[in-house]
Amino acid sequence: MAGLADTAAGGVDTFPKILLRNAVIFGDRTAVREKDFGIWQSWTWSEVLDEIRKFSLGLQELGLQPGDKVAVVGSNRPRLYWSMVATQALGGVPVPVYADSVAEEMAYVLAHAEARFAMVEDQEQVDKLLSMDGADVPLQHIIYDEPRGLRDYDHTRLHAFTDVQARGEKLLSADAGCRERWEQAIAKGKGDDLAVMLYTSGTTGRPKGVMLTFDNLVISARNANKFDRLDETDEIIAYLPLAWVGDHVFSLAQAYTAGFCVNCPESMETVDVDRLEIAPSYFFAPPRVFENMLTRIMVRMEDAGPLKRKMFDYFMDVARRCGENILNGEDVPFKDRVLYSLGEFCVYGPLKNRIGLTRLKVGYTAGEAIGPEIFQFFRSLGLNLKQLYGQTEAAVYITLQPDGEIYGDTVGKPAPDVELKIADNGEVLYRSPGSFIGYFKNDEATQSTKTEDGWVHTGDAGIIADNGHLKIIDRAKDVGKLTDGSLFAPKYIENKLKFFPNIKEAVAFGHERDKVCAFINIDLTAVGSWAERNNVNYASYQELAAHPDVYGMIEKHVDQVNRDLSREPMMAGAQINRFLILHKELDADDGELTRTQKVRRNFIAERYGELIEALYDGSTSKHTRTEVTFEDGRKGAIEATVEIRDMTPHSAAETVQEAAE
Amino acid sequence: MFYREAGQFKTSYQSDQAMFPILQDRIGMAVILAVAFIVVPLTANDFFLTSIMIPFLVFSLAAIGLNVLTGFCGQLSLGTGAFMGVGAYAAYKLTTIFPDVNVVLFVLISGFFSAGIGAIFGLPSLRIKGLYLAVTTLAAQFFLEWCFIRIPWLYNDNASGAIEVPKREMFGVIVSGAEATPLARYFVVLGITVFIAFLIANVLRGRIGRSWMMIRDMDIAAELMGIRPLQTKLMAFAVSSYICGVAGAMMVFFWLNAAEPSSYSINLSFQILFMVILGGLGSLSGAFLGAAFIWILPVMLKFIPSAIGLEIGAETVEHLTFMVVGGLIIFFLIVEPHGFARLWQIAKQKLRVWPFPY
Amino acid sequence: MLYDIFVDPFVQMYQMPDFFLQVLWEGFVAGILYALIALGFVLIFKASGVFNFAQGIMVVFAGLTLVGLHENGVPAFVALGLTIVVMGVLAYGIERVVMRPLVNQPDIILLMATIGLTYFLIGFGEFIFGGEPKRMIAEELWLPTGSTAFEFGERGLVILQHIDIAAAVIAIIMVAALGIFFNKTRIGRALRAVADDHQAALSVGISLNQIWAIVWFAAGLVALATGIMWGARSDVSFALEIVAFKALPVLILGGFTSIPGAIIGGLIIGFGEKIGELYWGGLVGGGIESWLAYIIALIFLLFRPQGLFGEKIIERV
Amino acid sequence: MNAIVTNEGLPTSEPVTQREVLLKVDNVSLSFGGVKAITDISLDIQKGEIRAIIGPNGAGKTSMLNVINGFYHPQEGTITWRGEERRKMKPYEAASQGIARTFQNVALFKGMTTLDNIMSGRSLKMKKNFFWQLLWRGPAEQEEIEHRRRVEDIIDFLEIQAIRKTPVGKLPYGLQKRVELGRALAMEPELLLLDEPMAGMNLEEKEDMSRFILDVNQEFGTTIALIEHDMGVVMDLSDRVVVLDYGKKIADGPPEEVQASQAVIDAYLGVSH
Repeated sequence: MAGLADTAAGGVDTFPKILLRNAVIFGDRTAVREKDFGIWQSWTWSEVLDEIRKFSLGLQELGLQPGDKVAVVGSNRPRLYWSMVATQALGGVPVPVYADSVAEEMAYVLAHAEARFAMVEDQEQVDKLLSMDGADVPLQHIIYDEPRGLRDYDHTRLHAFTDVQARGEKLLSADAGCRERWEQAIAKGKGDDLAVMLYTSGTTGRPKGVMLTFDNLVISARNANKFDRLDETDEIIAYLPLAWVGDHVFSLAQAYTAGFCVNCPESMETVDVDRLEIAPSYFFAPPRVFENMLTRIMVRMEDAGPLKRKMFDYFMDVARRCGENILNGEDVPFKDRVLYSLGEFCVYGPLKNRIGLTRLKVGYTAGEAIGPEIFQFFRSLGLNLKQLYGQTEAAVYITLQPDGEIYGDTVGKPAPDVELKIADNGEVLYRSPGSFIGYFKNDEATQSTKTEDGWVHTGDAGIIADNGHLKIIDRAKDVGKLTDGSLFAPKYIENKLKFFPNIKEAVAFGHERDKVCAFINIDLTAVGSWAERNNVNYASYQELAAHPDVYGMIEKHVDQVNRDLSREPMMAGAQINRFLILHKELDADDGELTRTQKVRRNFIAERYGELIEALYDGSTSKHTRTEVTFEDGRKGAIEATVEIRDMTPHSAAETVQEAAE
Repeated sequence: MFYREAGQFKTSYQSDQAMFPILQDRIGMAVILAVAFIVVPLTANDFFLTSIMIPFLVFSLAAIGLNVLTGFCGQLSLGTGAFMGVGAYAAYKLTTIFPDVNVVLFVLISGFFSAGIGAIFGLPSLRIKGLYLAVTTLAAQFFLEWCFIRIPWLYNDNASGAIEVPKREMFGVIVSGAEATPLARYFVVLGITVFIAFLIANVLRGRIGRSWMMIRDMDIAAELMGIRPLQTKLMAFAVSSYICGVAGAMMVFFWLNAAEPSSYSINLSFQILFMVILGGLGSLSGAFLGAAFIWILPVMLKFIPSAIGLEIGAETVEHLTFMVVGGLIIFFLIVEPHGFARLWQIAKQKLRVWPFPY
Repeated sequence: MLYDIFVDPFVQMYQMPDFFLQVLWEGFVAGILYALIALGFVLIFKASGVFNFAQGIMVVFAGLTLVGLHENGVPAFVALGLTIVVMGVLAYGIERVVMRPLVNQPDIILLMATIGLTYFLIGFGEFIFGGEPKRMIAEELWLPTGSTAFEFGERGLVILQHIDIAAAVIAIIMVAALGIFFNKTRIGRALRAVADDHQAALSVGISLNQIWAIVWFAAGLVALATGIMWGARSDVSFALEIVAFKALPVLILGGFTSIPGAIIGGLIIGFGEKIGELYWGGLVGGGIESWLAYIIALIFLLFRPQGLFGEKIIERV
Repeated sequence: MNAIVTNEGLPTSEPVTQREVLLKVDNVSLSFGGVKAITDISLDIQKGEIRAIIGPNGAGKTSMLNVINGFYHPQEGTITWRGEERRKMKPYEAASQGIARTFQNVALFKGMTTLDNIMSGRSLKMKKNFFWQLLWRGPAEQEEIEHRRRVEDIIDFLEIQAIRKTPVGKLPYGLQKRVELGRALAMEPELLLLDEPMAGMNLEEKEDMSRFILDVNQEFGTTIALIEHDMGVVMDLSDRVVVLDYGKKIADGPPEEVQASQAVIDAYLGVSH
């Protein structure tokens, strides 16, 4: 049974076609579940087809024309997913919109997409859409799923989902040929038709509508299914915003192509419980979800009895030692293997059970870098968690970590059929079957993103490691160049520095300069406890930062970073030449950090201009005076003479030689 | 730890409302039943069956009966012993009047007599609550005990004043009277107990069980929601007394062979009450746990001195047993006033959330 | 039949007034003893809301201790003193081991605990003193024995046992003493404060634990007195324990917290039982004493659920 | 019957819309052993409205509710329910007449889960007898499922899915109040009496509760009579307000008018009588 979807794939290149096929080959398998009214309401593929057909015909009766855009707004509910395919069956284009976006933003998207129809979840969304009347939103019909509170609304433009279905049903019973015509219309659809428009928020400017064809989605999905051996027996839980490309691909494209079951949670508060009940076999979550999970696990274990905690700590040690190796299928000493299986019974098994990942076949995380310790924690439990790199324009998949080839600092190898290259400025470019056809009504943006021959700019700078894995180092626009032309990726260097517990913050400079220099902030807790152990007396941060021993220690760290950099051909030119330890901690109160504790590079460069000058003019120390805001709000100034250290860069050859020794 | 609930989802209300919605519980129950129906009969000796298993089951059933009234409907009763006696005497009269009818049938029918009498004594419960109600049931206890002594018709004018169980067969096997084998008795007792426990579990999760608990938890709110207090309480009295009656009849027919009024004295009432309280008010499994503790522990205690080679007179052992049981009752009330069922519940919860503490 | 129930007993009462008086006296004495037991209940219930089923066994235990000590050569009054000490230790022990850990538990749990206590004391008592009935050392305690017969009417004769008279007197002294204790002493007033409002009592600096120990001790003394009286009339045996249940109907009549109520309730039950048994009991085969008290209480309850001295309860929502 | 009191000194007004009168209380007095709780009060509740009974502490609000509910029997006066004068009835009869209520100090069934508590509201509507209950499989189970569906609608409506299987004793106070509302809704009452539905809640919880009360009124067309101590909440919520003080009625009418009434202001400021 498994893998049936693949063998029957030929020529079935749009979701409506796939639906028709699934209704035949998976007729009685469950396609969708939704926890509603206390139980998991289920629909089989053939029932889903019925639902969609009725709704689709109802839409047709309401006047939906091929090419019409249908906005879909709401949380993960089966009817919202169905409305997308129902739209596609008529040649329309669904435009999922983030449900939590404010009315003004939503109005822009709807106007830009020229949506004539909207399928929304409930009263909240209806109200939002109705409030846009008068703006140039061309909405003609709004269809809602949840009728609560909407009874007394004017229903000339407003329709309940069930009412639309009833229209379709009437059509079906009145006209025998209607069903056939509907299917014929579907058969006319082609793989290169526009399937969906997904608006990306983008860091700057208005959202852009990414146009994806059926081919983009279907081929990417099929490749991904094959890559991770997903088939109709799998279960997934749909809980991420449905306007996000990930959810669209996982919960719709891959679900349709593989034929697996999509489970919609009861509400946002019950996601954890719902996941536990379903125990998905395929699971995606952004790093923060895993982070929260780990925090909750640790917090709860803190409250456990001492014996239980000891057991937990012991077996987590075992897992850390050999869990990942066992998962990767490597050789592990017999004793560890025995201990690990004991741990599986006592800790890992129950733990996976509690977080609802017992049946996990493969899990992915992406979006931002996941903390290595978090990643390792889940993997050491025996969960096949992997990272991927993707974006809306690629229909998600650009690179994937294959089973057993997991490296914390890379995002994996190119996904099947994806070509990858690194531009001169370090930017990652790809060409894939998933590459979008363009931004809707925004040729300018399309041209600057997608080249004539199909290469798409990701906007991220990266390098391809020797083993063929892609490593993302920074946003491409933040990556600069030294005057000698070598690549300078400040965040990459800073992250490497911050990897040392003694270093709390680092700011690297070098763009359009002849060498790389860095400010360093020591971590008061870590260095403080080091000082205590080594009988180093200090009265303040400033004093500790200026201590020669501390400088010595940091120097070693910087040297280590340089050594690492020298091993990477593209990065070897950007080793840290000189550094200083700042006399004060970077502080959000002084505007040096954002409130989310991110370094404000330009502000710092301005504020400590004379220190930067000193770094580049070769002096060995510099006296400086800095205005500060104390915790109680008083202002003051601190003065210090900051020492500057020179470093000797490692040459690439030297490192190779070392390795040979 | 053993509970792996991930992936156990319910797609219908039927399965969501099942008696044991968790797979592991279903397995556990199946194992217990298999032990009771297969392992015990195959391995146990006569002593174990007669002195431990049969009385344990009889008391469990009685405790279920009292639990319905006290644990689920919140009405305190001290008359359990007498209601059990009514069942015993009714079954005895029936089987001596109609010797040819199946005795098990009579045991089951005898419960209706005690249900009727229980309902009559439940009438004051409309106006009387708590300790005051205990007086009503005490009146029942002493009045009925008096009846068992003073009405010779009830014991067929036996000179001894006791009822002696005649020999009765079922499907060709002797199940009651002195000649019945412990195994045959065991199966009958087990069958009846499991059967009634199952039926009552059904009642408890439905409308009627809920109405009892409504009365128990907040009688005024229940009444204002349309629950008729008298009807509901009387039903609890009747159902409770029925079960106790059946247990009482089983006690004499399949365990003691003969019984006199003092067998159904206030002490029996208290014994059953202890089982219910220590087992856990409002829990069926608690009834079994409580019965096991109150019945089996003293039996075990009697064997401990000889087992460790101490030469102590039987009487002394008896006294010590009283002390130990009394002491343990207080101990467990202090440790867990909600009974063993709660202890099990806590343990189960711990196992479910393992390795987390909550 | 109707005649036997409604007419004959009254005719008999009229025709044999001496017998009727004798019955009344018997009822009075029984009532006094019931009242004494009920008093023990009331003391504890008033202060801690615990319905102490162990009061019955405390009576037995006190009696047994007294007799047992004497049997082992302790002079009677020394034994009496020692018994009082034993009851004090027992009260303290109960407070520490049973009551304190169970504070704030529902009534039924506390009730059960006292029944557990009963079991323990039965086993303990039998273990130490053996299970056989014992004779009370009435003379040794200078309690009067013998009887006085009064002539009544023409042929009638009413016999009063001296011990019964003594019992009545002691009961009255006991009640009076308790009344003074409650109204005139600091601890007594504290006790009443506790009965009214635990929080308030705590806030004026009264230790609840102390109070409870005292109350249990007082109940122990009452039990001792009851044990002596009852033992002098019959024997000291564990069968006495069952009498404790009689206290329940007494309390129903008198109210759970009222000392005069306990006395009056005891007397009503005492009279009712004796009269009922001797004039009506024969009609149904006798022995109705075992349950009549409960039926009286039950009928009473249906008409006045709050007891003789309780306040009317208004149900609130 | 004109819904408006025209006693001198009391605010009067014409009703906004004259609707069918669901319940009418005429000249009712109630006392407990000589203490007068309610003195000669008349008021009516119209079908489909939200009627508030407000007043300072001890004004006789809850007593009034208990009279309407049939829990107390007034010594004087009559109560007319759906056009018929009501005889003295047992408390449990109110439920079958279509009156449901919540309580001032949450009166949930502590030993049960949220689900069971709300299911208990369906008790009157469930009919399968003891025999079917014994068997469970079959009619009893079908009936249980059928009512479970209705209860799940209410759970969905009140957004308490996450606590469906939690014992109510473990819930925070605000949620308990919500469950209690759910339980009353499960009875599908014609008249819903709410005794201080927002007592002890924080502002956010109060807002939630107000929304639910309005939704109940609009979605199900349930007539609601509510008692509140807090005047502010009531004003936004109710169609008409009656104000009690010391067991007497001092004002009756639309919120704005009542709010402006001098008698009411005095009562709330505690001006002595």
